[in-house]
Amino acid sequence: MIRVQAEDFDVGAEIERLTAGNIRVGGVASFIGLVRAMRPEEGGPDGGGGLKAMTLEHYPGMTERELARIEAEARGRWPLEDVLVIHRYGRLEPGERIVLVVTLSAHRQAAFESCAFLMDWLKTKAPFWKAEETASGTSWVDARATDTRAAERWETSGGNRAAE
Amino acid sequence: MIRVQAEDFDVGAEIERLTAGNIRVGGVASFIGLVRAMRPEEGGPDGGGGLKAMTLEHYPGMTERELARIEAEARGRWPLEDVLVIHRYGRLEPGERIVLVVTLSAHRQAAFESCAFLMDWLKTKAPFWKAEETASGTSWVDARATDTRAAERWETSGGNRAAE
Amino acid sequence: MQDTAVTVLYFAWLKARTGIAQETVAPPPAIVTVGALIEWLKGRSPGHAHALADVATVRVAVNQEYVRLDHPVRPGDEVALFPPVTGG
Amino acid sequence: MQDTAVTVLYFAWLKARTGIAQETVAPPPAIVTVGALIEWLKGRSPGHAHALADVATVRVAVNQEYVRLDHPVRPGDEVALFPPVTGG
Repeated sequence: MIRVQAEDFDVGAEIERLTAGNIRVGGVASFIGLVRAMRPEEGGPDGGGGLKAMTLEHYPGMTERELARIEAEARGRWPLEDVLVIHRYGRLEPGERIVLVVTLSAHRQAAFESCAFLMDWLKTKAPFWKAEETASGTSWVDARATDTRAAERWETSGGNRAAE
Repeated sequence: MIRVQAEDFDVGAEIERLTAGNIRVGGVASFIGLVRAMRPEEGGPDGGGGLKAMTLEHYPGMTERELARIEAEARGRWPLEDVLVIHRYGRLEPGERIVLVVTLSAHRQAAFESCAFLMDWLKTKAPFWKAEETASGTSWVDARATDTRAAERWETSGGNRAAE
Repeated sequence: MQDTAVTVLYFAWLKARTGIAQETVAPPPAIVTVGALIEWLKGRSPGHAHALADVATVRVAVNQEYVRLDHPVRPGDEVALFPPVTGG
Repeated sequence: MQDTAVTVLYFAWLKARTGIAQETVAPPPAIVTVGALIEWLKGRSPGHAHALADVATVRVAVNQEYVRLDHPVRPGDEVALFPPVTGG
């Protein structure tokens, strides 16, 4: 299931809802992405600047389609009992939650791998853009080569170690 | 931080407590291990048997030492803001939580990898033993070769992709 | 003119540089690919020219599917232009 | 005899087979390694012999640290014998 929303989410309640009553689940992997403060070398507090807020813009309609496609891909690659992806948009301050991915499977490797896969693909395929607001103004965040490389590892390996 | 206890834990409350006020955290990875029902090929409902409960025995004192050592190893390998491992012991029925691992870092790869690492090492080093209770009696669970292999990948690779 | 209309959406710094979130344009019949459409859009304003100056940094979706520059553009299409994504 | 005492703990099926969770034993002075101690423990009862029959399936900790069979055993040590772990 995927949700794109401005509102915050309740991690404990979401995980509880997903697991309740499903005794086929042996492992639940989750990832929460948060707005973090900049470090000094990134222009954080000691280096001047400092992140005041992050604004996430997205492409309504296409975002939901891409996330649904990514979820379907994960379900095709791993034997999953359930999947949840929640991604927020709008203005978020340091410490606020941006994204939640939860995967449930009989086995832990399937849960772990599919959760990492979903985050990697989401970061490189879902149409979201971050703008950083600092004392010196607002600027769009550049895409990171490390995110592209992280996503590429799933293209080459197939990544389904859980089938062992 | 590590905790070995008979009582259940509240995943949402634990994650909230770990993240609250720490704006250096960009990613929180977590894993929850649950008692799952047996599948038919494992002697589950359709194959006769069916898991009634799992009893976890442990070695008080050594368990805490080993978990603390595993936590220290993870903190040495990845730049982590915080780590939580909770492992229960005693009699647990299908659907009940067994273990919680939560890792917090500035970056998602460090959080993901350290969380998987902690689970893999915990499964092969922490002195816990599971006994399965079915209609046909109680039997001790054998160690799985896949768990040993999962743990071994951290011996050879170093596994610190987050340093890229 | 309505029968050749294409809706163009701009996101992130493409929106900031063009000053436009969405516009409906009517390119000449010779414009049949995404690449040609982008070249043609550059002539609409200095903001468009600035936003689309380096096409290597622009990602394109047609009707909400990622496409390459040789993808066809047809009347009625929704063409979105945006930078590499940075969510998550 | 107290000065040669070693505490031995059994877990999981080693506990079930010996019927003992913890015992204090006083091995003869010639028993100076974990391996020798295990061989000596086998003589204590048929349950001990059964539990320790295949030493390859037994893991050992001395004073709560994993050790191998050639590890020394000294008076006052806590020696734990258990199967490969299956937690998590």
